[in-house]
Amino acid sequence: MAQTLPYQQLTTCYYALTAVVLPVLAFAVNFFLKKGKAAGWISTIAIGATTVFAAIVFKQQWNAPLIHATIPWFTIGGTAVNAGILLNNLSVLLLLLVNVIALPVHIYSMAYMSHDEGFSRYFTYLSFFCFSMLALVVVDNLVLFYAFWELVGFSSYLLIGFWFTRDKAVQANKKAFIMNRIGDVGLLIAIMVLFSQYHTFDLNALFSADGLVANSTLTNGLWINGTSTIPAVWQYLACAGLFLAVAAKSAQFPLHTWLPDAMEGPTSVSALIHAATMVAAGIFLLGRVYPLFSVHELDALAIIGCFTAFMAASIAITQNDLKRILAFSTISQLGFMVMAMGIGAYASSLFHLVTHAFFKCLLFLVAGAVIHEMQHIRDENKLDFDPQNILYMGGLRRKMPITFITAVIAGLALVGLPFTSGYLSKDGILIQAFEWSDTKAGVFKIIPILTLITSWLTAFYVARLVFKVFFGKFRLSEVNPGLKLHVHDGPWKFNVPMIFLAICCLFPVFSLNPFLYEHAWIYKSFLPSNFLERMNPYHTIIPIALNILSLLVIYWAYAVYVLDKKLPLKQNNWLFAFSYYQWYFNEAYQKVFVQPVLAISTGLFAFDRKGIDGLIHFFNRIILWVAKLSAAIDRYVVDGFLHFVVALVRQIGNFARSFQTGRVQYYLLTTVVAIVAWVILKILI
Amino acid sequence: MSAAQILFGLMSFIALASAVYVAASNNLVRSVFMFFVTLFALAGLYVLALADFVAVTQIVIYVGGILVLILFVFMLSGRETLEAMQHQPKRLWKLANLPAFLICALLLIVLFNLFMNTNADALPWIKQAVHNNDVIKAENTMTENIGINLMTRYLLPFEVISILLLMALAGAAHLSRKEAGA
Amino acid sequence: MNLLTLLIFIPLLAGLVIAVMPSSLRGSFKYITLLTAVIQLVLSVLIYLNFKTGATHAGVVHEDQFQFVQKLPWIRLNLGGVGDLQIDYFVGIDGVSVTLLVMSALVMIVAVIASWEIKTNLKGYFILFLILDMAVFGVFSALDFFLFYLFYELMLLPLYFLIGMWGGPRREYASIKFFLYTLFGSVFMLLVMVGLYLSVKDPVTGNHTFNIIQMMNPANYDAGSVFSALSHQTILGMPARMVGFVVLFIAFAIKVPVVPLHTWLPDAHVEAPTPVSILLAGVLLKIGGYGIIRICAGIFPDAAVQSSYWLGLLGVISILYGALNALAQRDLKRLIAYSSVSHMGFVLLGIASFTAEGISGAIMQMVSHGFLSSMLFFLVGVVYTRVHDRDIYNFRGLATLMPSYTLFVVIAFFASLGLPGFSAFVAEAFSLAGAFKSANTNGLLPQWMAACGALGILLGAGYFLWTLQRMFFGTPLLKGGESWKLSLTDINWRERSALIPLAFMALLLGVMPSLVFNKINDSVLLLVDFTRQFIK
Amino acid sequence: MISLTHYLLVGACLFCIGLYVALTKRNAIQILIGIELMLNAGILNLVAFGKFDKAANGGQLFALFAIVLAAATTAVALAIILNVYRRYKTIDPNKVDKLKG
Repeated sequence: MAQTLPYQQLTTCYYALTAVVLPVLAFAVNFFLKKGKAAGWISTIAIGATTVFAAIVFKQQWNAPLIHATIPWFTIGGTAVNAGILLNNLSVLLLLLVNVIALPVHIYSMAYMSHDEGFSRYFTYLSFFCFSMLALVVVDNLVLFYAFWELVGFSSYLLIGFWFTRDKAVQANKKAFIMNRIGDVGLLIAIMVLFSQYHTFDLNALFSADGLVANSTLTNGLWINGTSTIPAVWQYLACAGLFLAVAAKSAQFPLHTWLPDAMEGPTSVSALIHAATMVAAGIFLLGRVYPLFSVHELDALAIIGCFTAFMAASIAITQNDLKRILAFSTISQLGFMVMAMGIGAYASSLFHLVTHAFFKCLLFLVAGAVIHEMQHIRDENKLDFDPQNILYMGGLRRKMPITFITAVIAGLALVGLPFTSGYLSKDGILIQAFEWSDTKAGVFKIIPILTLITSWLTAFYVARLVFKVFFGKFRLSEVNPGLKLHVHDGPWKFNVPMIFLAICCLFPVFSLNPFLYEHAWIYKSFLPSNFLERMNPYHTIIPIALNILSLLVIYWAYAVYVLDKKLPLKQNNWLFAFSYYQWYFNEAYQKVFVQPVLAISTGLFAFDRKGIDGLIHFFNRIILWVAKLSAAIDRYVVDGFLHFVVALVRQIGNFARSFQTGRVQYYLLTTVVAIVAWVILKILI
Repeated sequence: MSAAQILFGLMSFIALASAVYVAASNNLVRSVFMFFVTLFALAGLYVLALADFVAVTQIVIYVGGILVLILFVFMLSGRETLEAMQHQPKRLWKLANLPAFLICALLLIVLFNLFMNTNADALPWIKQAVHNNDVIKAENTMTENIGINLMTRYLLPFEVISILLLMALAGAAHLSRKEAGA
Repeated sequence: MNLLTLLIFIPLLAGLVIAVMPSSLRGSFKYITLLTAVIQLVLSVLIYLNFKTGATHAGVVHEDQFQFVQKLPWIRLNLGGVGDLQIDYFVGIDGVSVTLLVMSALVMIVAVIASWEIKTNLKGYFILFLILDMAVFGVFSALDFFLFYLFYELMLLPLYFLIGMWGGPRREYASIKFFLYTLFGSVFMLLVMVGLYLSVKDPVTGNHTFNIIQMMNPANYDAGSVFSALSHQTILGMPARMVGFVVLFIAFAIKVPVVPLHTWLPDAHVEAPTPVSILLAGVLLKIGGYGIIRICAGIFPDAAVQSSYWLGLLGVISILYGALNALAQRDLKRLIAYSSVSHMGFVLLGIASFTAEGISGAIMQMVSHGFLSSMLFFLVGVVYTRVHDRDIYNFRGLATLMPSYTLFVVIAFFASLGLPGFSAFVAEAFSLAGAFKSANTNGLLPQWMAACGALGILLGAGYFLWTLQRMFFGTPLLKGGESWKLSLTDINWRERSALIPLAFMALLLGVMPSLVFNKINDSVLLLVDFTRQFIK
Repeated sequence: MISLTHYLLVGACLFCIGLYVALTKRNAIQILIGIELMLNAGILNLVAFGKFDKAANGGQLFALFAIVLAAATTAVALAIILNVYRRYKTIDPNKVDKLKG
């Protein structure tokens, strides 16, 4: 380390560094070992050790002054770019969170992927992802941040397309990467704006409490930072770029469509990457660059977050694919977090990030266990059906009790009922949304209401999912009587991670008071120092109203799906279709972006061939024509002249030779000619 | 128009016409004879130029000498030689003769131009002679005067020419002898 | 013996050796060439290691700061009233060229390895190859314009034959197109060269000179000469210096290539045999960028700065146009050719910014693209030699058949599309950052150019990923059926030995960009300083 | 009165005709005749001018000399022609192209 740090901090740094490096070592080992079952253990042990280190770092660093250690990386022009780690509450929290989620998923994966041909490849990718993700949360400058940001996307690409012979998977990972690339471009532009304004990439220097960003102002359409002043539009652009990055990674409107498709990857991957960690990176980024956003930009964030949350929830209620429901649920919850950032509920947003990571990961693991059993049924009976379709499931609660219980806990946490972690984090966001809207007018009044509706929608789809999967009768048997059913809970590698995560979904992990989010330790650590705990009616009314109505909604779902009461809504109306087809975003993007770009590219290629090359060929033809002309000139004029000269000389020669014939008469003639010529000359002159 | 002028035109015409015939004819013998006609016509012109002695000499030497000489050659050489000598390309106007014709015509034009532009009768020395009355008149007899001048003023050329004649005679005789040893 | 001179002329020596060897030994030609390339790599690495950094070794406009200099009088002619004709053998390197030398040497080795597939007329092939080799190093180190031009032209000829004799079905069309394009550029370059010669006088000897470094010093220009900055001469109504710059720029832009002077490139690449494609993309395109930095910006900094907006615009157009065109391709090689156009657009954009970041990024991009495009073309060659087809739609699911091959393809593709950790990322990011910063620091380029350039990164992801999806993933399905399946064996040790160093270099430079930046930084700073004085 | 110019013109005509004959004929004897014609043209001029030299009679006397010389020339020429014919069996001067037989 370049700077001299106190011993304590130095060891913390080394621990953090070790935590980052271990997965990449596992990756390297797996990469070169190629085949073998050892890969799973190598990766798992690595992540286990990393978890230990991360825990130590967390313990030492939580609520401690930040550590920022750098070494010079390279110098370009006058700018020295450093590589280093920045450990503050945010990064150590994420560092621990990622590990705590990744470790169960690793264990779970060893069982889940045990029969797959690409077992070692899977763990190679997984270790690489862990490395990228862990590095992303600790790096201290924007260049490295961008690098790992994109590497996270890349490992996600690899993992989504893990079964690369499946067309859907490959198209999904392409889509995911390109969507993420849009965000990357946004991030890159934002980085460039920041660099051109502040001439540094250092996150700490830029975004710390009294950093460069905090000290620059937006006035009169100018963005002023000490000596450097540029039009404010660049600040907007930077924020827009950052927002694009967030939207891409955290699947916010308008870049959310990749996440449902990403469910083509192995379910354990979805649990780790597309539910808990990578998608949280967007929120993490918002947390890192929070000081940059001005009030209006935060409002925009709130609107988009809220809209995304509502849209995704509305889609989730009609989906039949188990994983897709969860994917839309993830989008919806991420929308909550973004909205929370937008309304200034910074602490709640990050708190929700943490709690969501646990219960959503758990839900995915549950889904994985269920799908695993469904695949088992499919392979055993040699049927052809979609093992992820919830319409085929039902009544699994008796066969898979552990799975069922953990699923219920996670589901309740997702709905946000009391005694779960979700209650603490989500209700906090809702309360603050109402408080925030008090200070606003117009369209912003809708936001908390929309959030409420979204919460109820959440309750509905969660209930629908749980009831469809675990209650009632096993519907596949109704279609195919005489089905062999060997359905049971998974092995310990399934159960232990699920139970662990289920425990993490309960309130004691976060707050000893199950009703007051203000008492959660994570929440408290992220509060600005000037935070005043304001007790107003919202704090009691909203949770009560919300939860009572949620319970009603759940009962309604129970009535519809378990007791087989008629749904008051018909399934074939346009609203249902609108929801079922995910608001037609995919089709719209295909029509509005993909096809035009392809058409443009085809057109440009035609232009290249016909236009530019045509021009070249036209010139070519002209040149050829000129060449032919000049060849003709050459032959008939230049050569002609030459031939003429030659002939002339020859004639003169012959003529002169004719004087030397030895013929006397010619001599005489010549003499006479000469004389006559001379005389004539004499006369004329 | 005086008789002299008529005679001059006649003589000139005969001389030129026969000369043209010489030029045009392919027959050697005929052209030789036409050549003598030319010589006679010229002799007439000499007379008109008041040089009767020269005219007589012309006839005697040319007609009596050269004519005889040429005919002699023919006759001495025999028939074969004559035929060979008479052998001529048949065509009258060969294209190859055109340059010669043109150049001759050009020369003629040049000479005409020259003579017409220089009035020969107005030359200084001729005017001087007329003035000094140094002009031969038709009534004068110049033979005697020629003889005196030949033996006095022009003695040296006369002698030189006689030696030349002798050499020519000897040379001709040498050349004409039958192949002996050569 | 000067290392640089040795580096330049070793290929010539090897070429002579091959020339005198009988054809019965043709099997050994490739080993001789390979040995030459390896020696060159060793030499260039030696040069790289001994290359001194620091402000006193920046080079660029200071003749005495160049390193590994060898300057010998070459042609001296007393021209009477005009003075002496002074042409030197003058080679030397500074930060701008040193990394390109190492890159070229490595790419040469890969090209030689790729030459294993050449089966006909080996003697001619390797002799031409070695001449090309020599010319490339000559161009990168020549500091006398005449010498530079000589090497520059010397490159053209072997390439023409290499494409025209060992190329694909439309090779003649392609080679003539290539030849005419580049000749078009270099003929005009000749005119400007002569103009410069007549304008510049060596302050020591008082003769006119071809010395490039002296051409950079405004004080060396004859008052009243064509290219003198003070005399404000015009050619066809345009300032003479601007005309000179534009003409030189066009010559190099053709090489880069810059849209709309690029159409020779896809044809030449598609028809050229693999090793020649590698050389074309890996080394020769860099000569364009190098020339723009060294010659255009060095000799005509005023005009370069004035027209930087247009340079940047052309760069952005190249980036986007090349990327969009790549998206429309069915032929894998053509796709990669267009991607080269797109990637080299970053070079132009970076240079046009005239910031340290931009120019460093541009040089980095040249080095990086040297490795990556070589790798890409080599990879295309692998499939092509096996089944003689490159149509993307004729292949499917190659990942199952050729896993190692696919691994390298994925590495090459992702490295090319700018995945962090690989060199292209650093290069493109800093080219763009430089372009962006330009608006703030020197006001040459508007920010939207950099923003649009960033879109190229997105499109790059588009065409590469689409290709991966279509060609490599999914269930195997080949146009040629079983026979293709048998021919499509995974890569062998020879191919690996070519690919691994390239992939390794791309990774190394991505992780440790200081390997390049440390060496070039002083020169770049000096160049930026030098040009800054011309910015109004 | 016959003027001097008339004689000169006739002489010129005669000279030209003689010249033409000398130039074009392929027969040595005819060429000889052509030469004689030219000589005679010259003599005519001498005679014509000789009219204005009553005392010295230069014109007439040189005309006489010329006549005599012409005769001598003819004699020698004829002798040569005969000799040539004997050697070459032709008297075309164009075909006689060897200096030594």
